[in-house]
Amino acid sequence: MQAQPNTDAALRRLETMQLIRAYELALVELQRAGAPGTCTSVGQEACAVGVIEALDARDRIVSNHRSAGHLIARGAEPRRLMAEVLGRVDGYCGGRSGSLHISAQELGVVLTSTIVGGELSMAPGVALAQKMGKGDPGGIVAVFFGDGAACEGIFHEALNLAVLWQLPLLFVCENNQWQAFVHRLETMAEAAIADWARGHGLMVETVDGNDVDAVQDAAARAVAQIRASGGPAFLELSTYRQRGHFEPDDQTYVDPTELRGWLRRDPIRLYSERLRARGLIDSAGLTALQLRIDASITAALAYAQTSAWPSPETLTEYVYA
Amino acid sequence: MQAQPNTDAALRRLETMQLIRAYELALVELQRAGAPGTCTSVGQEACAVGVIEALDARDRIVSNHRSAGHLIARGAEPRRLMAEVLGRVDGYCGGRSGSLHISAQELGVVLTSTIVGGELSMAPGVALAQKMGKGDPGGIVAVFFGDGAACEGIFHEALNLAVLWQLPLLFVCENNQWQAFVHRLETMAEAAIADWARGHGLMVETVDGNDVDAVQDAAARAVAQIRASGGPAFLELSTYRQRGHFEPDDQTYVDPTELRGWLRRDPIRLYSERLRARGLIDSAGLTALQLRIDASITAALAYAQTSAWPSPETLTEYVYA
Amino acid sequence: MTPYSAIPKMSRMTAEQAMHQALREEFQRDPDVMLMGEGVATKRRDLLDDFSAARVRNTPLAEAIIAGTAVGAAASGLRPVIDLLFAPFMTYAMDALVNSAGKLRYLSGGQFRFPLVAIGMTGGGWSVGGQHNHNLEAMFVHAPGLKVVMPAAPADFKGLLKAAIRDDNPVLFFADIGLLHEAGDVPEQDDFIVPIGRAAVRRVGDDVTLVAYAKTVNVCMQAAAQLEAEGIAAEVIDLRSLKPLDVDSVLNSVRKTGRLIIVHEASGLCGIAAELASLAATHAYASLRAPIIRLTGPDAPAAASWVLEQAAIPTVEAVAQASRDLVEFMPVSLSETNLCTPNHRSAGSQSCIY
Amino acid sequence: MTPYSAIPKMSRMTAEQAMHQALREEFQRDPDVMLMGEGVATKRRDLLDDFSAARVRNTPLAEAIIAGTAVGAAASGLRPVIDLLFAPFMTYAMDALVNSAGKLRYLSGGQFRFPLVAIGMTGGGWSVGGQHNHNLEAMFVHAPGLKVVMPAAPADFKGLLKAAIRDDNPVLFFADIGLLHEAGDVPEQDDFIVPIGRAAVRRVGDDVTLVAYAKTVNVCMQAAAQLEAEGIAAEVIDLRSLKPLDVDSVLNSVRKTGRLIIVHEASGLCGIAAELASLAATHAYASLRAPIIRLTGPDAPAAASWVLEQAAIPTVEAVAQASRDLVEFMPVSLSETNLCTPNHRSAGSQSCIY
Ligand SMILES: Cc1ncc(C[n+]2csc(CCOP(=O)(O)OP(=O)(O)O)c2C)c(N)n1
Ligand SMILES: Cc1ncc(C[n+]2csc(CCOP(=O)(O)OP(=O)(O)O)c2C)c(N)n1
Ligand SMILES: [Mg+2]
Ligand SMILES: [Mg+2]
Repeated sequence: MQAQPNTDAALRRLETMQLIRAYELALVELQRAGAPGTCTSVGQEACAVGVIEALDARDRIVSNHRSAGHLIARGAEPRRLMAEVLGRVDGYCGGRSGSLHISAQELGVVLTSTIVGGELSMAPGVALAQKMGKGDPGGIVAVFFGDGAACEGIFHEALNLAVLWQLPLLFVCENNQWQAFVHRLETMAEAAIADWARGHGLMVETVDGNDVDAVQDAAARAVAQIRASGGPAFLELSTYRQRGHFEPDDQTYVDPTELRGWLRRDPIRLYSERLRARGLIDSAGLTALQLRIDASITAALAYAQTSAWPSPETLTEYVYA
Repeated sequence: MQAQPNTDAALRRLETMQLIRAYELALVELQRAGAPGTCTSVGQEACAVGVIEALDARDRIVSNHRSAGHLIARGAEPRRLMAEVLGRVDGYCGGRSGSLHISAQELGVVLTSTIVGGELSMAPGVALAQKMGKGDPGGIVAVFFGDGAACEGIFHEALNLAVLWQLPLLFVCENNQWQAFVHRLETMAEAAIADWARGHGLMVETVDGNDVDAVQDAAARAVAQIRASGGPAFLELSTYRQRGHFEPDDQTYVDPTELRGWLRRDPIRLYSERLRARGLIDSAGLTALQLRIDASITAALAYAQTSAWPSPETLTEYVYA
Repeated sequence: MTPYSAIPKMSRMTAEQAMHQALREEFQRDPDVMLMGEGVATKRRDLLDDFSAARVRNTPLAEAIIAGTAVGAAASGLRPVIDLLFAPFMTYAMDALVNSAGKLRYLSGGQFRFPLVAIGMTGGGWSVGGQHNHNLEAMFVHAPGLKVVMPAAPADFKGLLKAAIRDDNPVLFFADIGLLHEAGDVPEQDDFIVPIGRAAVRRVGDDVTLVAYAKTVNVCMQAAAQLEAEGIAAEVIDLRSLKPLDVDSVLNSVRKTGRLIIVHEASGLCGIAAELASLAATHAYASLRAPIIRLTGPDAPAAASWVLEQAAIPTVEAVAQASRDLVEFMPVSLSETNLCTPNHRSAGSQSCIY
Repeated sequence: MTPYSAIPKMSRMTAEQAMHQALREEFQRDPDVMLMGEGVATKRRDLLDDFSAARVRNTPLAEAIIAGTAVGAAASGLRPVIDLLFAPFMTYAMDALVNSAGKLRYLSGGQFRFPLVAIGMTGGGWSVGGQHNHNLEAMFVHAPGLKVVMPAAPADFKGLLKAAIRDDNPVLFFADIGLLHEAGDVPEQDDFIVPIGRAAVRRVGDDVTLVAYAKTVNVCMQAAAQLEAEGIAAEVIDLRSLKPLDVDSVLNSVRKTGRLIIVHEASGLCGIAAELASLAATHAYASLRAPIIRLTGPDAPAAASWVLEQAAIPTVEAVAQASRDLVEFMPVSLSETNLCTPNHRSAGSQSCIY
């Protein structure tokens, strides 16, 4: 039985999920107009929001190509994210990253890799540094990765090391059923990921990744366990990638029945209904919220689009320290 | 309950194990006299002999740096192996391999890699080819690897692929407790390997790797299951590396109590006692056997030492097909 | 092998379509040819339908085992083609490609052959940044036992892919992203192949030799057109194969022109341009009339930002200017230290680590 | 930084001992320095005892996570040194080294630094064959964001390892197996470092420049001694650092001698010799008095057999003969096609893929 969040927390969860969604959809529009494509996290907002709420400022996050939700949930400014996607100087990485490997050290979002598995290869080292006193005292690390990354050998190596060295590391597998253009049932056995993790002898929990309260709850338990024991824990969040792998993507390879089923379980829709049922928000409130978010995204976009391009003179800046 | 082998089979098992031992010890002497060092399989003879007896001529073997037992059990001539170790033209690979990556295609011992994990990376492909009709009909593949290789990510990838594609592949993990100069308890949890394999949902059995009958029995069951199902199986053979990682090695890092314990369970000693108890051999017979083997090894050595060096003119032969 | 000029039936198609046609034809021709990779069966659905699921396999997301499986299968009689998607993902497949495919034939004394093809895309044009865009083909040229091709023209995408599939050695096939959707005339014949190891002289000229591959071939062609108006006749050589290199074609041209400029998008350091410059400095030394110039990408990861991504690619203007410099070069008049290399002069940035 | 010549206290020790001393001193100096690898705590037991198990860590047998962990730790304030044992095992660590350590500083717009050192052994001498013996240092020179060193003298093993540990960039440290047990004078001072990026002129001469690194430095020194008796004064340059290269030292020497021979054990194709020959052909062109010669290992895996292993390493005789050829070179008298490259003439085998 999970605890109910208080009103503020509940509304914040909804708002953050909606902000992520609005941000992602704005990028979809932008791509249609010629901007670089992105891997959107539409449908997976509850994973990002639920897990990140369970972390403290002292904790660190390591992420991957589908990172916008993690970043926004952690407080990243959509305008600076958009500037990054557009390759402008005001982006978090000065336009060098684009959407695929955005880090924001000021927020504790470090070492994003778009090499699938790269996030898993680096996260134990960040956790080791925390353990050896390099981060803020008591800080842990959460690493977000996909079901596809679980197929890479580094998944096995990272788990073994984290367990062996008892690293303060939360493995967060967003199992969105897809690995680019391949369904995960074509790449692994039905129940694979949690079973693989269990073989390593750490705390493993499988959660409905479209229920933000459930995610937050499980993440909070896992984080508490990591802080108490010093060692790692593992969450598998069952969710679904509602849009294509990378914009544009016509999704002709997707089973429409499966997609429809998951759309009915859209995390934002589920949560809006829940909060409405609890009387925490009504239609008018939802509309007002949406308007507010849309306005903020419009402003962010304007900011990003007017941000300067990096100068070609800086081409080889930051190669070496 | 395992079946007792008939007299011939039992004596052959003993003889092959002794041949491997004598071969390895001859290489130790050779190294002391300045020849290249080798990774001996002293203490692990029952693994090689037991598993390979369970295979047919149509089956293929993929091996690693500690391969002499696998090769000899499969019928490789010690003299050609020794020539290879010495880098001579009569070696199985014309002296190009040395001891570390000996393949003998004529025996079905293919694609040996000394990169730990290399054997695991290639074995599914060999099994796929068998499955797609490239080998002898009904042939399966056995891949020998160590407990150390199980720490490499490729272990996870190979298992997943073999299970997913239902490849006729027998994974044989010779868990000899050591990974070069590191005890496996420093690299993984106590019971790790079989647990990791079980997470992949295939048939997994853990066997006393120093009991050749037990190994043969389990291997025969696994092979039967692979032939029947088409899919893979996994054996973990508990054994011990009695000598150093690579000759010479003073083993100062080894716990002498642990080593003594395993020496008491030496596979050849155990099996000699068992056969004596069954009345299949007596002291005189054992002595005669040892003399015969020693003589054959002496002859092999003479052959190898008089084999020619490859000509420097051939330096770049066999780089490209 | 049908020589290029003798091909009568041509179709207009993109490089990507040409690759697909090559795959189809080789699938048809040889039942041992198979394809593995993340999404290959999704993307090439028609091959799956026409040639069976056994031969067209979506794989787990695990490049090391994809490549390792190809190595094992190739040694056992199949002819696997693996699509590793973007070239930097090959870093996960390096053991299988470099230590196994490239070495085990030799180390086994010739017991095995590894007829496999590994495809990777790379190059600027998609603003995807340095973990997708990294021209690392020279790493594989440096490794023994591998062949490496990187075509520029759609016809070569087809002909080299077919040749790679038929080759008994492991071949790395690099596809420049920026070229995949460019169209060109492509021979339709099943037996059309482009032999690995032969460059194509795209334009004949006596004054300067411009050597390039992939995207920069067109950069050189445009520069040559500009230079023609100025009375400078540039010879443009499209390498097509990076290993084996068609050393004779390059050296013969340099012996004729006495001037050599090598242009590629990859980093200059220990790159193909370095190899060719070095070969010329040995084997065409007496013919050289001016310093050799390399125009290459910088020693820097590729940035996603369009402006920076483009600034890393050698420009037509840089090639034209370098050509003029060489033609005007006089040992006394021009200080050789003014010839900067590697560079991309239009970008103005020279702060390399050299 | 203490210049070499000013060091008073020297001890005689092997290169391996010099590396160990470097580690000890840097462990002492900076508590953020740590060591990870398969068996490092076993092999360097004294460091474990003196500096805690937290800082000296035996790892699982898994190079990818060793390197990845070093990357994560380095970005988070530690200064990890990882021992990857033999260079070819780095193929498992390529993603972490090339895509993460080499690129994420740049792609993050300078947010992170990666002060890590990755050590690998390689080179002929142990008859271990091509999966242990593979001089692949040029692959890392080609990749952006990394530094690469490969010393020859015990003092440089120490000084460069210390410099690498203090460097804020990822540094690949290659140890030539054949040199590890050779002894030499090594400064004992804690503050002794050898700056990365500076070559050492081991011998001064006016007639020909011999550039080498690691094992082949000594080959060149021996050749130079032979040549001296014949009245040929060879200048011998030990590169020490392969990235950044000390371009000025090499070019200044070539401008003086007009003749350049580069010697290394690694394959010639896209190797360090190619890079240097190319630089000289651009920046010292007007000074060149003869073709540039590369004497390198062949485009072949290393064989285990002692005879073949040795045949792959450039010999003193080959260096001496190439030097004579260049000194005698006259544009008309010697056909340039007789200068074979890359080669190892004593072995007599020229059947490269070039
Ligand atoms: C090593 C590597 N292989 C392939 C890719 C191409 N790619 C990018 S994302 C992706 C799918 C990843 O699946 P998953 O880990 O489940 O994450 P998701 O995209 O579903 O969030 C692929 C194949 C890559 N970036 N890196
Ligand atoms: C990728 C790689 N890493 C390290 C080594 C060095 N090495 C050779 S054998 C070995 C230990 C292997 O342990 P295990 O797999 O258990 O096999 P065993 O030697 O015990 O038979 C090591 C570390 C190697 N050859 N390849
Ligand atoms: Mg997924
Ligand atoms: Mg072992």
